[in-house]
Amino acid sequence: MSTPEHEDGVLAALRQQARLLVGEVAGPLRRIQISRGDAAVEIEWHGDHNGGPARPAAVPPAAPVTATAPADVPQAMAGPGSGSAVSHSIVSPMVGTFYRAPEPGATPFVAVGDLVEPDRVIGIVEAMKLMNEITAGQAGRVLDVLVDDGQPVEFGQALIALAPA
Amino acid sequence: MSTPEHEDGVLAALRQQARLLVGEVAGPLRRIQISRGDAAVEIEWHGDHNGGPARPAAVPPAAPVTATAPADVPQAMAGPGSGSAVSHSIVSPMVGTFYRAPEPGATPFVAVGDLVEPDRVIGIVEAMKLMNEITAGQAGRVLDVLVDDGQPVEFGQALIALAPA
Amino acid sequence: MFEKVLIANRGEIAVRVARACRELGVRTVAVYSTADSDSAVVRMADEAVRIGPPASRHSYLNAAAIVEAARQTGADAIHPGYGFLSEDADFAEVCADNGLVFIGPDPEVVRAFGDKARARTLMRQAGLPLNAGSAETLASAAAARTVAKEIGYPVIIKSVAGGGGRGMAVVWSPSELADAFARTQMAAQATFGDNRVYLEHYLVHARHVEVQVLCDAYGNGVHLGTRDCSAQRRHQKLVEEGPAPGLSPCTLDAIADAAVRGALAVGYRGAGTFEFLVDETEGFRFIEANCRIQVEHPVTEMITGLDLVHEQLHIAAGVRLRMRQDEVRLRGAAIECRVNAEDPDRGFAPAPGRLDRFRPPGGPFTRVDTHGYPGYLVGPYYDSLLAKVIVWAPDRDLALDRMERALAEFDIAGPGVRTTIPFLRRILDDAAFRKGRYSTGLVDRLVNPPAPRDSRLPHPTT
Amino acid sequence: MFEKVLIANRGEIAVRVARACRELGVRTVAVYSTADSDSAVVRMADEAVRIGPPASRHSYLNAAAIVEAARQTGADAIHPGYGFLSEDADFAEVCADNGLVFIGPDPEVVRAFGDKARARTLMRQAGLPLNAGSAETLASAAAARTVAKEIGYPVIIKSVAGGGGRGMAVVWSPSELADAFARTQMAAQATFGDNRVYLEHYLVHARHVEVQVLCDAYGNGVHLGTRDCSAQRRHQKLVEEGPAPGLSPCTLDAIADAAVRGALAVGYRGAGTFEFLVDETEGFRFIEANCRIQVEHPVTEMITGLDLVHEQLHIAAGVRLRMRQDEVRLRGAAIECRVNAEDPDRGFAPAPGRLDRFRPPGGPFTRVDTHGYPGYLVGPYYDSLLAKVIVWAPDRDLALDRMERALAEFDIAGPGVRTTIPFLRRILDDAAFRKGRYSTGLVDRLVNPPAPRDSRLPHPTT
Repeated sequence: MSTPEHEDGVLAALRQQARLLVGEVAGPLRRIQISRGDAAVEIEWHGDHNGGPARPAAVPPAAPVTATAPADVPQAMAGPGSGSAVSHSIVSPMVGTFYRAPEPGATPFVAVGDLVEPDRVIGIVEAMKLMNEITAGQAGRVLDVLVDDGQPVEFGQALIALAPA
Repeated sequence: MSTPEHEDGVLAALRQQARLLVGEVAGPLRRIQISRGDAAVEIEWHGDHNGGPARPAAVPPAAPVTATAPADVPQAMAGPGSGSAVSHSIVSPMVGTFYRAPEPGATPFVAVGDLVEPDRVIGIVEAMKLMNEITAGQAGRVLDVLVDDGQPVEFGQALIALAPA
Repeated sequence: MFEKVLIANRGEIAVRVARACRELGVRTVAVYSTADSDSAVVRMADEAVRIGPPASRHSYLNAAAIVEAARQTGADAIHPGYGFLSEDADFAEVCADNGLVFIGPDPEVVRAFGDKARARTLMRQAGLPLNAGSAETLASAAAARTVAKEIGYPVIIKSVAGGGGRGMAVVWSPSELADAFARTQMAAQATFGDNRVYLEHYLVHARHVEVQVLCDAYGNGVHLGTRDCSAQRRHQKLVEEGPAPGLSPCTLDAIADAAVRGALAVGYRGAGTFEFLVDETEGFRFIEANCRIQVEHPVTEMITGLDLVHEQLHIAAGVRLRMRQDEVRLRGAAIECRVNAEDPDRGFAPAPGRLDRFRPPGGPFTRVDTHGYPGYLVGPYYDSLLAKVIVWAPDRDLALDRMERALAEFDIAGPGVRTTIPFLRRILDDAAFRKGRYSTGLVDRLVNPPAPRDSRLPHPTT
Repeated sequence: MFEKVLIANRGEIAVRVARACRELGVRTVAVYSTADSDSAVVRMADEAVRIGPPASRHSYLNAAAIVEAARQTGADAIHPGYGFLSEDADFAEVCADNGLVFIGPDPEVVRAFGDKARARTLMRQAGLPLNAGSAETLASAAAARTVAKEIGYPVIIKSVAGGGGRGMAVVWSPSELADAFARTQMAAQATFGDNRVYLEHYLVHARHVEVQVLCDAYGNGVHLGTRDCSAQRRHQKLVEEGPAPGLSPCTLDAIADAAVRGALAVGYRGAGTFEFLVDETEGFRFIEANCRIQVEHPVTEMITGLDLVHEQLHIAAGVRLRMRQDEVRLRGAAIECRVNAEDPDRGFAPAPGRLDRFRPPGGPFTRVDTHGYPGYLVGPYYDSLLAKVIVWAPDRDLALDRMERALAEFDIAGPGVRTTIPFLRRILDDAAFRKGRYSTGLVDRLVNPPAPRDSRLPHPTT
């Protein structure tokens, strides 16, 4: 039998996988199921995701995405060609603190619904007292901002969910 | 990487499984395949086994029997109800030395092709200087004698392959 | 040294013995029941013989099959491990009759210590302090009442042939005695085929301290220090440690010396354990001796640097004891936790199943003795001991910290599988345990948190 | 003691440090690359921060990311393990600048020992015997030839910034010198960004003996005995043992004392290793010092009973050295075997893959430090060390028998996975090794069985 710590570790890993998937695939969630015996995380999205109008009939309804933990952290790196057809994450290129706006109280760099160009700054990651501007990397519409202002972020952590234009 | 001993151990275990299966299922062998990576043993019998005339068309050709090692040792215990439809093993009820005949040079208790009744003595297992007569346990035809005269046998080891009458 | 040793056991101790043999260049024969075909020792031994079905009575207790297996494989000695045939004098005799060395004391010594009443008599003669009690076995409840009245309640009625915590009952007042006497007799008959019982004073807050001894065939004997085994549930040990904490060096020496005296008095040979109860004033009394390697022997190994199974093999092969008492150096502190496949939340019921995950702890001064592995099926046929985690450190405090770390690291999971690890961690966390001030009541206090006590109820420590 | 320590490393040493922290009640932060998301230390640590992609340059060598991770998690100290940033003086300075304790010596000491030529100068000043060689770095092949002529061939040209067996070349005759000099300079520039080289006499049948030292921040230092690391392949250690066998106690003491003298002379703090070459007459010369915990530190732990990572943490937290030299007791013999995921039959090429089976050995006096587990994917990104098997015994012979047993027990299998275990067993089996009479030529003799030797060819021991 696992000690409580280890069991929590499995659950935490599952949750992390779920979180990453949600960040990387985007679209309105229907259901997340996290298991422990034999570790599984199941995520279901609504068929008409992307938050927009219902998708053309030719596209089949979104199937549940299943991942088994522990799995490698998906490397959803920013840059052309790495996004899925449906959505894309802009990830942090470094460990640091994420800021949504150029300074406290200022207007955020981007808001949900914004259309952005590849060189648009979407936020700042502060590391070692240096402010690193993060650009969108590709054109698209902001689906969600996944990290709160002032929160620590890891390398590769999804910051913004983007629907590629 | 396994050390040579361990690899031999796996192979030996596979061979043992194969040997047990062959003993317990009987019939003319077609092919034995023993693997090591991910351990598998595959055994194929000829369709027309039992050593007799071709079987009625109603009985499908014997499918390959596959077992994965390490598996539990099949407990092919003698006795009604435990035999397969096709063949049955008479197994040793104890650790000891198997003798095919009542004394050196004498006629063996049974020969391949013999029809035996349940109380027919098929051999002797000597243990702790006691001679234990082994009976067939059920009626049938002797398909094969699986252990040579004077050889050590383990508990549950198949001695005789029998086609139930 | 022997050429080839047959290991007449299963589980972790069979693995333990196989390791010792291999290190000494001795070939090994494993014997196994059909339930243990995939066991670690079968894989580890040079040869393996299937000796019977799962039921121990027809396999691991089947003397004829084991001796026959030894004959077939040409083994020259048999290591019985603990439990099963390890303290069966008849088996030791059968081995000798068949030209096999039984790795243990002479059959007469095994037989003498197997009879708890006779063991008391012998040790009294050797000058060891005994717990107050009946001089001989008791013929009737009336006889028991007379003795109990003399020595005072509570008393404990024990089966002469008992062992492993079975066949005993604590009696708190005269009115309960007749009933308990009859029950114990009946249980003793059913379990051991011997209904004789005797009676001793029952120490409520006793500590269970034992001494490891080693004796050769030439009248030499040494002790290897003490172990405290007070953390017991229903007389089943859960945690053992050494040296016994919180006792004066003077007391520890006196207990250890008594054990050696007792062993030499009966011509003991091999590794043995002498068990004592120690009261709050550090008074100690002999209770019984075990003629075999003990589950908790690694505690002593960690402290002495010796390999007790090596020593058993050397002694059985006729080698003189390889150390004098003044060469035995005790160093630091060691603890052992028994990880059983039991559910502490459901009365420690066995919780067998397949181990999907099995990752024992490692690192400095951390030892794991186990037959488990990923994919291993913990079956329902045998005792539930799955692994022993043993740690050592220069002092007891650090050893406790190390054990907490090791248990936290142990990752075992499978459908239906539960282990005692969470409960072991509660023991380690207990303030009294931490201070080394605990008695045989510790575990029951943790299992049943204190409530208003009714002294008339059977005490839960029985 | 620290509240929280960030472990700036991966693999078995990260697990090792996490264990030590947990035993001392210190919380841990793991940092990991995307290749190590499922690593043992990530699972074991209290917190984990993903710091970069697989390439070490952007993750485990990424000082900014590591310091940022420490800041985010509120760690108050950083344990660098070995390799990566462990001997990077700039990183030690960055830690200090950010209010983090770097668990290691002062940056100036790290920097001094990182420059092999400067280390030689410092140790000469401290009175340590040095291998004959150039006093300073060499400006040209001509300068090298002058020195080489003076001290005699063979000589070894080494990179000033070298380490881990890289950036060196043995020269057997004057005609080869210019070429080797240019090659080493070039390699040093490419590998370390520093083309400075120096030159020493090359001892053909030398033994590599090192001394473990511990020094506190108050000028106190002790040694914890010697280790022999002569079983090397291309300057990569495969087997280490302690105490160094076959040397007189007098020599061992002299080497150990020299190491402590050298450490105290430069104000060393923490755990460090001083390496020496010992020739056939037991003459010894300092070669270099390592400012970090060593891969083979468990050998010393087994012999002393100390936990070196605990001691590192205590010293870094400002605690005085907890033992005097006369309290350090060396006991028995210990051996470590490095199990690498390499194929000894194909020139020790990395043989990564998923571990379908991974069952490390256990039992008495057997320790395994590993980050492996069943299902673990050994990746191609980092060094191939998969596990360290360490055994202890009262004497060297039994330790060797125990190691043979332990290695035979180690069950590792997976598609494409090969390990050095078969080769390690060949080393243990070698008569010269068994006798404790081996030098740095041992492994090459086993890799390339002796053939008629042409002294003009580059010698295989380089």
